[in-house]
Amino acid sequence: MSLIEINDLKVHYPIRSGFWNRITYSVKAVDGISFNIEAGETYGLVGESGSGKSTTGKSVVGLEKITSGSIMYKGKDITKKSNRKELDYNHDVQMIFQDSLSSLNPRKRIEDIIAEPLRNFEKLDANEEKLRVLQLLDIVGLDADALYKYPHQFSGGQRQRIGVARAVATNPKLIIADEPVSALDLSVQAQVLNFMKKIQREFGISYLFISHDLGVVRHMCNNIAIMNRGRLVEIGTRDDIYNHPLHIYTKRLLAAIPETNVNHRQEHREQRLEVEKIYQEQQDKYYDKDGKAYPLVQISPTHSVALPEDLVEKIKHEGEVKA
Amino acid sequence: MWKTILRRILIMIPEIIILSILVFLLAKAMPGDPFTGSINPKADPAQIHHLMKINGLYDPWYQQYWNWVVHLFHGNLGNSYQYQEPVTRLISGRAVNTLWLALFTTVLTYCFALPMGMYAAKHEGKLPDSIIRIYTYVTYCIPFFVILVIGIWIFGYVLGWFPTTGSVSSTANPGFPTIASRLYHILLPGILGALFGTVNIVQYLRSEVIDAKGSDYVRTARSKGVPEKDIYRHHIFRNSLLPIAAFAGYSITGLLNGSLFTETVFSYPGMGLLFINSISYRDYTVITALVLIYGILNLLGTLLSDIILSIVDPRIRIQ
Amino acid sequence: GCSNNSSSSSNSAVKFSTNYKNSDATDKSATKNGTLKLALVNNSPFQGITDPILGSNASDAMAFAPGNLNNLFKYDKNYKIVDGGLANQKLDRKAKTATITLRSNAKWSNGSDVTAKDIEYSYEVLANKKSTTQQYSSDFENIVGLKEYRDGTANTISGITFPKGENGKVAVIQFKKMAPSMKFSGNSFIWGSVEPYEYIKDVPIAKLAASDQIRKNPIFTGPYKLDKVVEGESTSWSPNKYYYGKKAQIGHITINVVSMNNIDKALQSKKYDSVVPFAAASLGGTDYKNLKNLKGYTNIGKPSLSYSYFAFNLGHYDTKTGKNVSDSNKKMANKSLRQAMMYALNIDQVTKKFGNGVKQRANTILPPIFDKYYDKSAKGYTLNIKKANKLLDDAGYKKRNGSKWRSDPKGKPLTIHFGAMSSSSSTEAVYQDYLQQWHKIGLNVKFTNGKPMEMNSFYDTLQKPTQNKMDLWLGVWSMSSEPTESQLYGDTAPFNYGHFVTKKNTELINKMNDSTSWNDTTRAKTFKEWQNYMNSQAGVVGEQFSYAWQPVNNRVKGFNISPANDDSFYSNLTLTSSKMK
Amino acid sequence: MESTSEFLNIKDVNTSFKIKGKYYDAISHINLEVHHDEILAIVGESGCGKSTLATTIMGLHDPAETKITGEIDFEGTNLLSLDEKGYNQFRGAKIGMIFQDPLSALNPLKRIEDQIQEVMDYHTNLTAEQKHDRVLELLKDVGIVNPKRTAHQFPHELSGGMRQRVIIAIAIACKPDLIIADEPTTALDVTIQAQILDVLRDIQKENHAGIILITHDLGVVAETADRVAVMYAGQIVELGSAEQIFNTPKHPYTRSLLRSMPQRDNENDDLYVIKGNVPSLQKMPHTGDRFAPRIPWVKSSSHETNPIMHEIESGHSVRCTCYKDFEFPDQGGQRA
Amino acid sequence: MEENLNKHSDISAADLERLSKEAQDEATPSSSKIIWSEFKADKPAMVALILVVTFILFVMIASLFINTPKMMETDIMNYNATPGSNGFLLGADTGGRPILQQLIVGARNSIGIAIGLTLISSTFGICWGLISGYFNGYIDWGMQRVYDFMMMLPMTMMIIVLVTIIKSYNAVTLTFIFSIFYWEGTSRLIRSRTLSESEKDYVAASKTSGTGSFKIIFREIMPNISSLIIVDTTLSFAENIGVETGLSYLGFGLPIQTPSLGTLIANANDPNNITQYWWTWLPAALLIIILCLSISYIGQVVRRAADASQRHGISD
Ligand SMILES: Nc1ncnc2c1ncn2[C@@H]1O[C@H](COP(=O)(O)OP(=O)(O)OP(=O)(O)O)[C@@H](O)[C@H]1O
Ligand SMILES: Nc1ncnc2c1ncn2[C@@H]1O[C@H](COP(=O)(O)OP(=O)(O)OP(=O)(O)O)[C@@H](O)[C@H]1O
Ligand SMILES: [Mg+2]
Ligand SMILES: [Mg+2]
Repeated sequence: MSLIEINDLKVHYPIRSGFWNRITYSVKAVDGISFNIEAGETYGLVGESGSGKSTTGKSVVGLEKITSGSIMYKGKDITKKSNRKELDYNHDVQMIFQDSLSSLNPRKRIEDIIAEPLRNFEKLDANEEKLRVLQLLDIVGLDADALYKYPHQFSGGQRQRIGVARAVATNPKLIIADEPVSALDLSVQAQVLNFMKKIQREFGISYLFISHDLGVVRHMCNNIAIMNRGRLVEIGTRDDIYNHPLHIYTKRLLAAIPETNVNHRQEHREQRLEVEKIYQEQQDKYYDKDGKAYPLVQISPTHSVALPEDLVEKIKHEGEVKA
Repeated sequence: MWKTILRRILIMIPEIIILSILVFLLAKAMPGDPFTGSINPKADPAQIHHLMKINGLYDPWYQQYWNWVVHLFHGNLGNSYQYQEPVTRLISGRAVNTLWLALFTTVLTYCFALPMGMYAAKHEGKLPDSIIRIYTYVTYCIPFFVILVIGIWIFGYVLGWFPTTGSVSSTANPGFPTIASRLYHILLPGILGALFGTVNIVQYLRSEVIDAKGSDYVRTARSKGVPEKDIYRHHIFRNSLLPIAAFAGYSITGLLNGSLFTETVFSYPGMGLLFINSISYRDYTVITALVLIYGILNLLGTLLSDIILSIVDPRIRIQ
Repeated sequence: GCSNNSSSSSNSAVKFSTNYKNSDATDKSATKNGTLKLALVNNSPFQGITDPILGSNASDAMAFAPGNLNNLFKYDKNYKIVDGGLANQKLDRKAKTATITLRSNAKWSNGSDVTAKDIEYSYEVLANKKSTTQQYSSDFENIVGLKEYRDGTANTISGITFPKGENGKVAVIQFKKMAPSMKFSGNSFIWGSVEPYEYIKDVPIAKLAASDQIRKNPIFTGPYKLDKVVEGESTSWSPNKYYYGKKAQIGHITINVVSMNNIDKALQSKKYDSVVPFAAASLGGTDYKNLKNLKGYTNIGKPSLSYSYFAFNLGHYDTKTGKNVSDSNKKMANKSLRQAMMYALNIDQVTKKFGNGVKQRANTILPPIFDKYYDKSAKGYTLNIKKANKLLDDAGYKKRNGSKWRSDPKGKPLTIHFGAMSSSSSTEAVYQDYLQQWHKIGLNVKFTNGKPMEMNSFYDTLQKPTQNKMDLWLGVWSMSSEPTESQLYGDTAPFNYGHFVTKKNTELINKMNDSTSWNDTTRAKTFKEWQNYMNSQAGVVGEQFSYAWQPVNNRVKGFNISPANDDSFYSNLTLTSSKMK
Repeated sequence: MESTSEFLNIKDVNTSFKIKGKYYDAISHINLEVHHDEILAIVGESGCGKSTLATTIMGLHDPAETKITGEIDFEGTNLLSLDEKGYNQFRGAKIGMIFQDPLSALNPLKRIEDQIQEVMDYHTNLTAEQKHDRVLELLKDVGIVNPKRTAHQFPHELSGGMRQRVIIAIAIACKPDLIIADEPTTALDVTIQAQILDVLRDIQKENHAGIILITHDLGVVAETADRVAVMYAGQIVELGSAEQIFNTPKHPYTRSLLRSMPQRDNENDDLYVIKGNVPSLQKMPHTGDRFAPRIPWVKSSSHETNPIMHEIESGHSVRCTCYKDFEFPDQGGQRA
Repeated sequence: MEENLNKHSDISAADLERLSKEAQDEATPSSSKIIWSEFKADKPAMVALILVVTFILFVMIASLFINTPKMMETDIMNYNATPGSNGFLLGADTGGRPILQQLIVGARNSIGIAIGLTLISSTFGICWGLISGYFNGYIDWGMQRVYDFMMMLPMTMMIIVLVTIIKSYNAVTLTFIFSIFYWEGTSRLIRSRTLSESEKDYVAASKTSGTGSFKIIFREIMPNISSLIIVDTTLSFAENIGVETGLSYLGFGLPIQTPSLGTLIANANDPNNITQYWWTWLPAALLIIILCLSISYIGQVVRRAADASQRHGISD
């Protein structure tokens, strides 16, 4: 059984207008997505800005009221508040936020910040608690004197590590990491990514790793889902996605990643322009008449893509030929 | 947009109804009645009874309220007991005075406040800024009526530059002289009210301008090679003034509050003075009507502000 | 008439003349083209009701005074009706009639005639059930047929007839009984003004007060006609060419409302020639202090029609019988207690300090303007702590158990509640002073509700048929020009808030208006006897009399506020220069 | 051929900010030249002074709070000697600037057309009609599909990518010789970033302008830059052609940066982490190699006391001599 | 997993204390310390602070030695006594009551009213704003409607009506009446800040940490807007000192037996007093202005302290 099973999740934000302030339409931030996260893996969720990544992440931790669908954890649907309470869900599922500064209460000392989930879920006496916090600080590589400092006294990377410490305080099974390194410099980003990997190795945590940076995702994730306009367009292993992308959108995304190899930049650019051209020309084929992605179709045991039937057939055929 | 405005107005209705009941009850709860106030030995208490009765003042409050509402739907707010004329007519006469003064004060307030706020912000932290800041603080701390009383004393009596009572000279001929005389009468209260009313606008504008000064789009304008003078003109002031425009509506509340004082000090027959008089005469119909009108004006003020804002600021469209 | 009461040695009231005798010559052109500016001292705008029957406020009467308020009669300085006004009055005691004859050239300011119907119509406006007037009193039901008219069983008042027809100049009023006060202006039997019937007959009486005929374009019988009225703030006048008497001389008169707070400054800065004369209320003591030496102005004055008084709560009003009843078990029922409280007061000191000469201690409860009836020799109550203490001791109000306060004769603690109306700070200072004086004689007197009361609450409390909140209070009455006190102190009078009723009192009050009082001397004697009786009983005791005084700019000529001049006050005015002095 | 067309020469520029009464160098001893027809990228960590350099060239600093020394020769004029009026002749006309945050950089209350026209108002004599035409032309140049409509819209009605295109249009409206782009794509999605970079490059080709492209994204640099200046703590530590910097990086900082990037081949390894932090302005050392504390295993004798730029091959310079001795310590997951 | 954690527990409980102590010494100053150091760095602000504090203390203590009923007894012989005469340091009013003592007691009363009013209205406004800003949906909607309704009420008029209704009203009832209307400004301010604060990730983080709504509101969000609260409270305190002045002028203020700065200033409603008996109102007016200015100035300093970018004193 997977750790988390997300089934046809929909989150629509109602937009009210008109005379009686009725809901006239809704922003379909997430519009029917399904995927599973296995224990111990890092699951990547990639997509353009506004594609619904954060909304998905927030729904999984229970921060967002979902419109329909289910998120199963230990056999229970945690989209219901009562189930979350009963399971002590947030003991097991935590979140790391993109903006490390705003996710740490600037008025609280590090000790109180890290201890917050402990205080809510575990009854510890003052000393035990302090000890746990110190251990956690040690895990994320911060000195004990951090205890009484305030968030703004730390650098971005350190703060993000504090966020990680808080997230792992209750020994969670899953951590939702919503763009944990997007705001960080290259060298600091490396620090944080290393930590996340390390903790995963040591504690067996799973991640839902949300990012728009395909380079980082490739570095971190075993399985990747590509999100577009509130739907998934392609899911697969790292290899599936990076080496055998099938959806035009995935291809376009991959082509847009800047290449660090200066020697081939001209080719890379031409390749990108070509993909872009194809994208512009063939867009319609890949989306239904409402501009939505098609339902996912499984191509291989690990690889699914949102394509209309005819294209799938073609690809299967060609794929066989290629292989 | 018209739809939105209409909806806002519809939302106002329950508020107004609740207010009307509240005011009605409160007015009735005041000790005394409209007729005893003018007690004189020639008046026969039996006649006062009689008057109370024919005016329905012995009925239970809900009966009175209901009658009042029924009349209201005929555009009739009842008769003033003190003035013995329809409240609508009485108040409309006074409202003209109050609104005329309020309008004038608003215009003057902006005339004073805008240059002050901009000047202070442009020279942020320097002497003119400090002087303007101190000025705003002092006016903020002095009770309004003290300014009025001292003002009328100096300019009205000692220097004799302005009339000190009424809204128009009794000998002014109709037409232009009357208008001139009216203007002359509201000049002093208007100026004093404006001097007092600048505080909020000056401070708000100042902080707006200071914010705008450091904004990215101003930096963009600089990088375009726009001279400093034009940057202030086309970007900073323009952008800071727009939110200020919306103050006009909100300032109605302040002006109406101030009208109680201005009109008392200047014996200026507007709604504020009428209210104060009606309180001591227990002129229920007038009290109720005035509180209601002030409440509705407050509401309209906020509505006006929202409308202004949505017109001047392309980013905002009333939802 | 100022008091030369020997006991009030400290009471050095100023002497005012009622007439400003200006020896300068009238400047014809200044008068003709000039404007006389009068201030109407009032804190609120005037109501704008020109009809004296419908108006309820002094401010309207003042604002429209140059129109003479359509007064019918001329009277002498004692307000006794004399011939020579718009109409003459003849009373016939035997026939129980009053014959009112209009002068032949009596005209409204629009040129139409004043008719007998106009006299009658004023009673219709007054008595109509739907009328908004507050002037109606049941005394008028003494007119034959008036009650029927009021009740709606008759369309006209049968007791008022027109021997020369409706458009004639004579009206005869038939009474059920005659009263001596009918000889005086301001009595409650004969209404003293006319209504322009032709002009207003189409307006239902209920709506009269709001009509344009009354508010916007009113017509008058006085020397001036209304040019313009700015709602609530000012009126302006010019001579009425149809006036029957001496033609008005000043080109324009303007009357502007000026608040009490501003009037001193306004006069000091010469914005006004004077204030509109008004017999009942006017400028106060502080104003006098500020204005007495004002350059270019002369002060004139006469005793005011109003007086302030202390009254004790002595009983209740029986709503069934409509009578006041004295209760012997009331807290203040003991006469010695009441007297002691009055002896404890230092009113002379107070008036001297705050009155600045325009106020004096009231030695009776009839103001001295009623020269003939006022008993200047009455003693009243002057400060005498010793006597007060003795009275209390003798009556058994003693300090017991080492208490600071006296308890009542039965030994129960005594707390007396004093009711007073909130007012200016100096007036409230005076209340405080009185409390202290009472404390001096060991009486625990406190404010009702702990502080002076707002006027409405004050009267609200007093009007309850039975009330125990105020044991004594300080009130003010302003009298009409006819001094009969039955409406204030009679046994059936609802205004008799103290419910002071004795056989003697009832007898004396009735006597003021019975047949013996047709003789002025007898009537005066009755009034004096009553004053002394009231003083001796100390149920109601006068506090202060005041002067109705005013400064008059020295450019004005003919300014005479004697009641005898009321009729032609405005037509007598002229100016001696075009600029204020 | 390139070196002859150099038109901007930054000579020994220092910019210091007043913090509590004292001046602290945000950039020190910057020497740099920009040529026509090239894209010069400036990379470095956050806070290393990239934007400060850009705004120094634009003269956008508040003279009361900043002290600038050195010389910036722009086509024969020393910009730093100009007064405000003189500077305005260059801003917008000869130098255009593109800012990072496309939303806040546009006046929210003015239509796009007016904002683009404004720059022409001060630097050209075109008639209103000509300006209007030029606006549409510009919008088309930067890849806006429906210029007519866009010209009439307000900034909030446009997407991030569109706004950035508008800002580029403003920057190139007067065909400037130099365009400074301060992190023009950081706020944008990768796909849009690629488009914007394409636009920039096309524009540069067309106008023969020189572009200073400021970014911290090495990928962007590798894709677009002709030459690269690597900055660390207010100084340029390495300068060279893109090939030189990416193929044969020399300075320890440059090398560390490249190594800490997630790459295709280090998927399962830990990334390289640079020890320590960038010192804050106030704590910046005045002598010695500023990067030395972050590579403590390198012998201190390898560093120069007053590091200077060494030109090690044509067009490739490195600060300090320590690069010669630099090697990565052999470690796996290193904890900072 | 548990053992994994323990692997890192190389810190003994004994070290703990030492560590906490060390850390404590290096900790960031609390906001009160920051404010205090800001005052130390700004001389005029310090002067203002000392002025206000000593004045309030002085007034509180001095008024204990004044027998108010006795002082308020009239002594008509000293009607408007001039300053310096008959032992009246600042003269006397129309009732012959000493202005100086009235000023002291009046200031005490006015400050008392201001404190009471500020406490009640600010507490209420803060709670209202926090709750309404944090919860969206029906709670906020309902609270907003109430707020709108209150905003519509013409305040002075309503207060006058209420004052006339309540027969025996005094400083306490007056404070309550004002409180009904004075929470709105605070509430609006707090609500808008709470709205933006609730969108920050630390609130989401608290939610995912399992913290309850009210705890989040009062323990997480409130401390973060504490500087705003302090500033707003200081400024409303300044504003509230003269709150009853206007009413007194219109004749609906406190009874004469309860001296307040308002009743004293209301002496100016008689133009004669303005010049002739200036001592009856001017000292009170000056006092209010000075107090108000000082407190607003203090408010500015607090605001600056709260806004790190404007700090003059120490920075982290
Ligand atoms: N509270 C809200 N009300 C209305 N619309 C919302 C709300 N929150 C998000 N949206 C919309 O839902 C869509 C998905 O938003 P979401 O934040 O999940 O995107 P994202 O993929 O995380 O984007 P980014 O990369 O910019 O973080 C967007 O179009 C956004 O505008
Ligand atoms: N106006 C200023 N006053 C004081 N210090 C400043 C000012 N502007 C920038 N600094 C400081 O100067 C240094 C360089 O800042 P700069 O903005 O140039 O860095 P950057 O390289 O552009 O960083 P980023 O990548 O974050 O934009 C930083 O330490 C910054 O804190
Ligand atoms: Mg997101
Ligand atoms: Mg920058």
